Amino acid sequence: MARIHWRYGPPLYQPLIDILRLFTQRGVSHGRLFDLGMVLSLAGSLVVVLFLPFGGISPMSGSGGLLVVLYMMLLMPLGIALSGGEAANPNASIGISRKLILAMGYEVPLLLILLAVMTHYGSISIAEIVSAQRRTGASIASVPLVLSGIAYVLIMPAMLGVRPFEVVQAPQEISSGPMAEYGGAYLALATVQHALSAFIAISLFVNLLWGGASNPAVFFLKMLVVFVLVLFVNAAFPRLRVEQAVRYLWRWPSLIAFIGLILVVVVGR
Amino acid sequence: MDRNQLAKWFQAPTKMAHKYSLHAVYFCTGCGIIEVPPVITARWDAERFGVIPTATPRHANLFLITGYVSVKTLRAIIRTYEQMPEPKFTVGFGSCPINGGMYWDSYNTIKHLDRYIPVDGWIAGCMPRPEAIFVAVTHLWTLIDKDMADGYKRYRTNYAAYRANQERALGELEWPPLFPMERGR
Amino acid sequence: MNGPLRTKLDSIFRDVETELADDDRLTVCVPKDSVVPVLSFLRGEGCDYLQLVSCVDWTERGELELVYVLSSYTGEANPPGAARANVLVKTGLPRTHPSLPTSIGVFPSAEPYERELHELFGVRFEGHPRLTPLFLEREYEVPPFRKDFDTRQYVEDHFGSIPPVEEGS
Amino acid sequence: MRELELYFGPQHLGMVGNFSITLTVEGDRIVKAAANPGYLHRGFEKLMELRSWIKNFPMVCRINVVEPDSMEMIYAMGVEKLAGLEVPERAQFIRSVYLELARVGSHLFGLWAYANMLGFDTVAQWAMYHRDLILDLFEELTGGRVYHIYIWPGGVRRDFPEGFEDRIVSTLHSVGGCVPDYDAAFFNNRLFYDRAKGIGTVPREEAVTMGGTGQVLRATGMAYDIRKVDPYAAYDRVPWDVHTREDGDAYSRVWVIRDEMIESVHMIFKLLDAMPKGEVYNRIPNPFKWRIPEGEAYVRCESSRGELGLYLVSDGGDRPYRAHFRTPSYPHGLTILERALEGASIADVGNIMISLYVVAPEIDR
Repeated sequence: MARIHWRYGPPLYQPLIDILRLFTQRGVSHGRLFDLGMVLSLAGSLVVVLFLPFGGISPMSGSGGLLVVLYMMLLMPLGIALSGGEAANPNASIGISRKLILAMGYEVPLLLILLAVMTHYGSISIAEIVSAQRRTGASIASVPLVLSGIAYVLIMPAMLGVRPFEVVQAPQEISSGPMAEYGGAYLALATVQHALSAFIAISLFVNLLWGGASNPAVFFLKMLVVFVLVLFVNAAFPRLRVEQAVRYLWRWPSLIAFIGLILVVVVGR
Repeated sequence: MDRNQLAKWFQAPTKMAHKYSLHAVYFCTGCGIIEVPPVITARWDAERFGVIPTATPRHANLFLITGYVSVKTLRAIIRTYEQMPEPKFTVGFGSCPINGGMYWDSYNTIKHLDRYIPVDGWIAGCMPRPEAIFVAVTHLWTLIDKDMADGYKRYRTNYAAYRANQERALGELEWPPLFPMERGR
Repeated sequence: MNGPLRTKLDSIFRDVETELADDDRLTVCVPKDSVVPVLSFLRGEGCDYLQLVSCVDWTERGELELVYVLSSYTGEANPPGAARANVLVKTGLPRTHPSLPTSIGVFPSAEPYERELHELFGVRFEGHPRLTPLFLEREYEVPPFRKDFDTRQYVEDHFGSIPPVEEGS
Repeated sequence: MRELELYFGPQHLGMVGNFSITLTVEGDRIVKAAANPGYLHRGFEKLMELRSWIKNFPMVCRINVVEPDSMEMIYAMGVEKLAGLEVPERAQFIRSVYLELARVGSHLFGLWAYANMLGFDTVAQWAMYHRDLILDLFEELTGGRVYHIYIWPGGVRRDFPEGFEDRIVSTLHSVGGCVPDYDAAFFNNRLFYDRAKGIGTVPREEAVTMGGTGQVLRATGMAYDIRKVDPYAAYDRVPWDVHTREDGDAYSRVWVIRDEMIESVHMIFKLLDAMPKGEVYNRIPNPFKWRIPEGEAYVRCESSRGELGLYLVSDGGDRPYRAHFRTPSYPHGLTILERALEGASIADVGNIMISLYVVAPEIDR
C-alpha cells in the first residue's frame, strides 16, 4: 500500500508491533455486554477458520462444511454490533447500522454463488469440492461457474471492508465506526478478528473457485496474489456512501451470480 | 534493526512495542497542524517510525499538541488526554505551548501547557520543521527506553494539582475527576 | 460611479452627510436609527454585497463607531469600474449601552458579524435571532476588544497566578 | 424517528483545523447544523493594536495557516495605502509570482484535505508531495517553509536569487506534468462523480445573499474574482481568464479549484517572462519611529479561499488603531455551511465543509 503512495512505508512486521503494543495498553471496558460481544465475534471467526481447508490440512471439514461456514459468517457482524452498541458512542451506533446493512448487502450475492458451487459439485463439504476440482481443473475455468467467480471478485472488497466499500470503519466520517470505543486489548482483538474475516473471505474464494491447493505453501501464494489485487483496487477508489454501496452490491454481483446459478442448473442436468 | 537491538527487544518486548508503534491521535489544536500532513504523507512519511494518525483517542498512545492552546481548546485537550489508554505520551509542538510564544499577551490562550496536562517532550520553533518532529520521535524512543517518559504516571500521582490548575483556568469542569482525589490540594 | 449615488442619497435622506474620498470611495455618516433604511436603499441601488460590519472604539471621542462596508457584485458583466469602489456607512453609538436595530432583514450575511461585535464590543443588536457567544469561552466584565480592556493586565492576574505542578510532592 | 445530537467535534479525523459542528441528526439525515467556532480565537486584532506597524508583519501571516502570503499582501497593501507608499514595478511582479505560487500550494493542500476526506489516499499523497516541492521553492527564496515573511511595506524583502526563475519553471513543469495522472485517478473518476455530484449545492442567489466569494461564487457561473474586478500587484499587466462552472455543488467547486491551479501555473510563466528589471524595495522611514498619518483604508485581495479584505484605521500613532480582517472562510464557514449541511447525509459533512474551503483559524482570528 505504501509503495503505491510513493512512500517508503513501515517495515513488514509493523502490524505485529501494533498488536503487541495494544495488548500492553490498559483498555477501558464498558460493561459486560461489551466484552461478551467481542468474544462472540472472535469465536465465530475462529470456528469458521477451523472449517476451511488450508492447503492439504483440513482439520474439521468432515461434513456440511459450507453450511457451517455460511452460518458462522453471520456471527461476526453480530458480535461487533453487540459490543459496539454497548459502548454508547453515537459514532459506534451509526457504524453498526452501516456494518449490518453492508453485511446484508454482500450476503445476497454470496448465497447465490455458494448455491451455484454446491449444485455444480453436488456436495456441501469443501474438502470434496477441492478434491473434485483437482480432477476437473479449477472451477472458475469451468463454463457455468465463471460467472459466479466474477460475482465473487466483485463483492470481495465489500467482504474485506476495503476501500470502495470501507463504509464501516470510515475514519474520516464517523471516526472508525463501531471500533470507536475499543481501546487497548479490545482493539487488538478487534484487529485480529478483522484480519481473520479477511482470511476467511479470501480462502473461501481460493478453495471454492480456484481449486484449493495440495500443500499450504501454494495455497498461501494464491491467497497473497488475491490480497495484492484487492489492495490495488483499494488504493484507486474513494469510499462510497452506504446506500450507494448496497445499491451497487444488489444490482451487478447479484445479477451475475443469479445467471451463474441458472446456468449451473441448466448445464448440470 | 542491528544485532544489539534484537537483544533489547526480547529483554523488554513491551517497551519495544511502545517505541515502534506510536499512534498519534489526530487533533488539530493549533497553527502547528500545517506541518503534520506533510509529515504523515509521501515526502517525509512518519509511518517509517510507526507514527500513524488515528481517529479516536482510544486507539492512540501519542498526543501531539500542535501550536498555541486557546481556552476552549484546552477543555477539549483535557478530555481527549483523559480518554487515551494508559501508557500515553504527549509532545508539545512549537513554542506556543511552552511559554505562550507569540501570543504571550493574548487573553484567550494558555501560557504554560504543562500546568494542565503532563508533557513528555517539547519541540521548539514556531512551526517546527518535519525533521524536528522526527528528532522528537527518536528522542521519545530513548525516553521510553530509560523509563523517563512517565507523563501518565505523573498525571496519576499529583492529579489533584493538575485538576486544581484546570479548574482555575477553565472554571467549573463538567466531567468527574479521573482518579480519586486522594490528596485535596 | 459613486458621484450620482451621492446626489441621490442627499436628496432622499435629510439627516445624512456624504463625503466622496479621492479613490471614488463614498463615506456616508448616518444617525443610529436610519441605518437600516439607508442600507436597504443602497441595496436597491446595486450595492448588494455587505463585505464587513466592523466597529472602531474611539475613546477620545467617546463613541463606538460602527462601519458597514458595502460593495457590489454588479451582475454578469461586472464592469471593473463599478465594483471597484465600496461604500462605507458609518454610525456613532454611545459607549455606555450601545444598541442598534439588527440589519439581518436587509443583509442576512450580517448575522455572524453582529454576533461577533456583540461579544467583543458589547453592542446589543435588537431583533437578532441568536446573540449567543461565538468565540469566547468565559464571561468578561469589560468586552475584550474595547480599548479600556488591558489584555496584558488580564493575562497577569488570570494566568500568572497558576502555580506549576510540583513534581517532587 | 428519534433525533440524535452528534458532535462533529474538534477532535475528528475529518476535521481540517479546529472547528466543531453540532449536528441534530435523524437516522442518516442531518436536520439542523450549528457551527461552533472559537477554538482558535486568540484576539488577533487586539494584539495588533499593541504592536508597531512593522512588528505586526510576522504576526499577520499567522492568521490563515494554509496560505499566509495573502495575509501579508493584504496588510502590506493596507499600510501602503495609508502611508501613501509607492511599490516599484519589479516588486509588483515578484509579489504576483509569489502569490500565485502560494495559491497553487494552498490548492494542493485543499486537494489533499478533500481527497483524504473521500478516502482517496493515493491522490492525497501525491498532492501533498507536490506541495512540498513548492515549499522547497519558498524555503530557498525566503528561508521559511510555511511562514515566510517576504512581503514588506514598500516592496519585497529581497530579489530573486540568480537562477531562481528557471528553478520555479522546472518545479512547475514537474508538478504540471502530473496533471493527466490526477485527472485519470481523481477528477475523471466515476466514483468521485457519484460522491460529489449534487452535494452541498449552494445556488447563486443564496451565495450572493450570504456573502459568499471565491469558488462558491465561481462554481455558480459568476466570474467574480478580485484580481479582475479590483486588480492589484501585476495582475492587470498579464492576460489571464477566470474559470467558472455552472451548478454550484461540491463537484463543480473542486473542478473550479483544479482549473484555477492550472491557470495560476500558466500565469506564473507569463509573469516571469514579462518581469522588468530594477529596484525591488523602496526605503521606508526608520520603522521604529514610523508614524502613519491618520486615516482609514479598506483594501481587498483574492486569496485562494475567496475575497480577503482588511479595514485598517490609524490615528496617526505608530500602532494600528484598529484592524479588522474580512476573511473568506467567515461567511463560508458560518452562514453558508449551516444552510448547505441541512438535509445532507452524515457521510458528506466533511465533504461539504472542505469543498466550501473552510479554514478554521480564519473564522476565529
